Amino acid sequence: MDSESQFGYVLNRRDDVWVAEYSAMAGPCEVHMATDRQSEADRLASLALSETRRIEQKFSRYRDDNIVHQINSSNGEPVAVDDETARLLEYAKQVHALSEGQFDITSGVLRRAWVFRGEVVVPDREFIDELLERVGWERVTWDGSSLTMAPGMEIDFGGIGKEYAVDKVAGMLFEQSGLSLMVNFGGDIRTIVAEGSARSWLVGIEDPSVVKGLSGSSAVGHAELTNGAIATSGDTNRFCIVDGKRLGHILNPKTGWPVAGAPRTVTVITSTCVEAGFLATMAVLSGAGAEAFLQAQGVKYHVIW
Amino acid sequence: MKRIILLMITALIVAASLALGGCSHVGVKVWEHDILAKPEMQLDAGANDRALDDHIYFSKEASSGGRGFAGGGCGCN
Amino acid sequence: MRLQLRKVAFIKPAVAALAAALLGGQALPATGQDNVETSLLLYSEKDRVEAAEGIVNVGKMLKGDRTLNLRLTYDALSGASPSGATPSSRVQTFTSPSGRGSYTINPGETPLDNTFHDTRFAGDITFGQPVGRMSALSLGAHLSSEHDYFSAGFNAGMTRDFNQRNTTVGLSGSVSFDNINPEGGVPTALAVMPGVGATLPREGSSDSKSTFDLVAGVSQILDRKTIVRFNYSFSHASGYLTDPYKIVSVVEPESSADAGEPVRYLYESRPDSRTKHALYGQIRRYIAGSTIDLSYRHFWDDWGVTSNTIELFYRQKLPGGHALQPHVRWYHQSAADFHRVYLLDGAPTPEHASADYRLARFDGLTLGLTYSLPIGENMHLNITPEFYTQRGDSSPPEAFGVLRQYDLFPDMDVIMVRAGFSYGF
Amino acid sequence: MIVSTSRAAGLVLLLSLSLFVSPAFSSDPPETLADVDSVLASNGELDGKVVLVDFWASWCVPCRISFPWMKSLAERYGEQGFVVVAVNVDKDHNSAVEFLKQSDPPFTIIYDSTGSLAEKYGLEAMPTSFVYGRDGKLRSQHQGFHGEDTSKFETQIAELLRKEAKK
Repeated sequence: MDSESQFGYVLNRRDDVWVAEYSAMAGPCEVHMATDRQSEADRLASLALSETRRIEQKFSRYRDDNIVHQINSSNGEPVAVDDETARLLEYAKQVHALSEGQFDITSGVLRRAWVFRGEVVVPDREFIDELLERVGWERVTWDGSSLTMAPGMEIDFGGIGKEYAVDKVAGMLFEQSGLSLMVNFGGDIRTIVAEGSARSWLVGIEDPSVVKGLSGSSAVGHAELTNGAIATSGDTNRFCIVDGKRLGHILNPKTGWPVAGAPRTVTVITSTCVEAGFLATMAVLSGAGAEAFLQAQGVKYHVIW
Repeated sequence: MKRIILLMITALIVAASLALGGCSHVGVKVWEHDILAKPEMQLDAGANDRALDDHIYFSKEASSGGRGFAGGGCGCN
Repeated sequence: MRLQLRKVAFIKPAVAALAAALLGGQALPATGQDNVETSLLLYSEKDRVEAAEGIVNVGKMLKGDRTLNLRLTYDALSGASPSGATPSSRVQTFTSPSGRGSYTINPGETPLDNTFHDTRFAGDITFGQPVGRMSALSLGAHLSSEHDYFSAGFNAGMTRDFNQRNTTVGLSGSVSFDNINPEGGVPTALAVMPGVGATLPREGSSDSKSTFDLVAGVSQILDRKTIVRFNYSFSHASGYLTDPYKIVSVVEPESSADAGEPVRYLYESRPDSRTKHALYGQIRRYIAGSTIDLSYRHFWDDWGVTSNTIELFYRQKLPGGHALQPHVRWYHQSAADFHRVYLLDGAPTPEHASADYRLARFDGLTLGLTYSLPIGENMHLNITPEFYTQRGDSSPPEAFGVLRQYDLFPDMDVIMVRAGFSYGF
Repeated sequence: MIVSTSRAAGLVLLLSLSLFVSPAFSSDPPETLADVDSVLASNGELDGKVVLVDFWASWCVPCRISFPWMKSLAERYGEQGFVVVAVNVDKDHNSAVEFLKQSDPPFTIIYDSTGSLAEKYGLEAMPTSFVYGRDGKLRSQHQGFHGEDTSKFETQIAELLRKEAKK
């Protein structure tokens, strides 16, 4: 682990690609690069690491030195934001409208009322109702460059940030190198294939028997991607049991409750990780209608109930 | 000599005015720039060579100037 | 479980678009809008100046169709240049410009100042910006530096397309501020050149000039294969316009036994302002794979110089992307009003006088041939041997006495080779 | 000196003349896809689709730059009913074919070497593209290709696909 401590990442040769591994965004991160040159892989790995760390530090809700903290502690005062944050907030606003309020970056405070460790819990309905007073993008004033929120409200890029980082890192590395590459942050994946290259990326998928709509995928258990992305919403290990029913950790911002009858996880394959992540979350929020939702979108997907 | 020069200039101005007057057969449509878009039809083609020339003539002759900006090209937007 | 009462929204295209907007769109591939061009020139005048000049030009397309162009020029020259003095039947001794040395010229030879050497470094930068769909603005600056000369300037220009982009009208202006620091100081106009070691007649150590230039023009597409352009350019310079290294011989009058022999030498003197005009017309036409380009320039100024230049290029395409381009340029200029081959001893000294051959009446002819070849994807190489000659009046009517025996405008023959490399990416 | 003054005056006059020349060629582009349809003899293949009619030429650099982007649009939105009809206006058919060989886009190509379709659309710039909604009506036109506008353009196409999704 010498090289890890020195550079922050480990570089290994796997088949015909270099793979950089590091820990960030609360999990393992991998960057696969189709090059023979270790020096190039090294350069790209350090770029990837610094960009990942930059995004993590900027948009993490666990820090007290970033824009998210500034907004969340603004106490009703307007906060002017930089271009990148503005683009994310604009995106959040648009997907909030598109999801008819089901996808809401102000819903993070609701998590205080819930514990998802597989335990039987008795939710505190009064506390949830109290928290709901502090949730809702419609209560936010956003003019495209500054944001004003009622005291007690919080934003959280949890449902966007990691996917954004995956696409951003992949895009940046490709711009820098023109190489075919794959970025995988704990199962959220973006693949790029250089123009003229015949390469495709094989991505293993859990529980292949349920993979639907993977055209020509005779290689069981794998999805073959050229330019594409995979994102998963839900977590088989994060649930609680209420009245004997298993509830996953995705909360409906309108009720403050986990979505009933939702799949444990939804994996979506489409062109960007941001898009895949949002569609996967929307599928979980659709509860029992998850598959109907995904079929209507015409995307490739994988659901674990 | 002066008279010839004046005659030439008059001819040039008349030609230019005709061209600018919007005679319908002068000029081409934007989708007909295939030849005008060729590198060798760019009026500023070989700018380095012309700059070298101009520098020599500037330092060896009493005249300078004349060439200006270019036009034409692919008509692309 | 599939039964849904609510209609399921089809949101994927919108999500894809939002994601694309968030991620800043698709990275677009490079497509030859950026370029690098380098040129090298080797220049050799027979028995006189030798020079080498290199240019690197980088053009870059920026966001929003803005353009940036950077050009760096370096040149070095050395050798001998005619000082302006007339030949004599005796050995002539001249004080070098610094006043610290001297050089001698053998009888009958054209006096050349062989202390001539210099290096120049110049850079210019131009920024272009579209204004609406039909216009473009450009702004630029330049710097140029030699050991005895410094120039800095700015320029701005505007072009506008009309007539479905068949007509382009342009106007550009530039100002330049120059400072000259001649070796040994700025000579007093028409003062006598002293002997070695004597105090030089000096106005000061440096002087300056400023120049204002304006070009107005129009280019017009005539048909699918023909484009013409016309420009009018105006230039006004004021300040120190004299060449501090040039001198004029004062010779014995015709009545003297030594008629035409030099008595002394004066530092030359030119007016402190000059206004130049030029009209330029050019036509380029494509003929079955070849290109023909004909241009004409008429130039006149208030120093009495009038010149006409005709230039013809013919580019013949060869198989495989190769091309041959022969080139002819013919030039003729009249002499400046104050051009004198010599001044007469005893006659009143005029206000301005210069014996600089470049202000004399002469013809110039250039013949060149460019061969260009592709050497890779978007890469071109070209090489141009060129011959340039100046022919003036070797025995002008004002020659008398001993001057009649000598060549008062020796032919200047120059061999040049230019090599250029261009790469678009 | 008088001579020079009059020469300069003549030129100034000429320049000012040119400022008043108006673009006499412009005309309104067709409101429907009828012209494109008739060239394609498409038997209703474009019905109910969002159609991008793009005029391009192999000699036009911005056109060439736009191809990878249009290709990716066609690939990503094809399933939702998005179609690109690329109208080539090269006079030299071979140059177009040569470029298409390298780029190989999944578009319908119309070769309009005589410019008759371009004339009907009254093009004023290269490239120019026209977007038709699923009802076959002209929704917008875009002149030139500017990298920074692509996401706006794409959003618009996606909106048309979504808002008018097949009932």
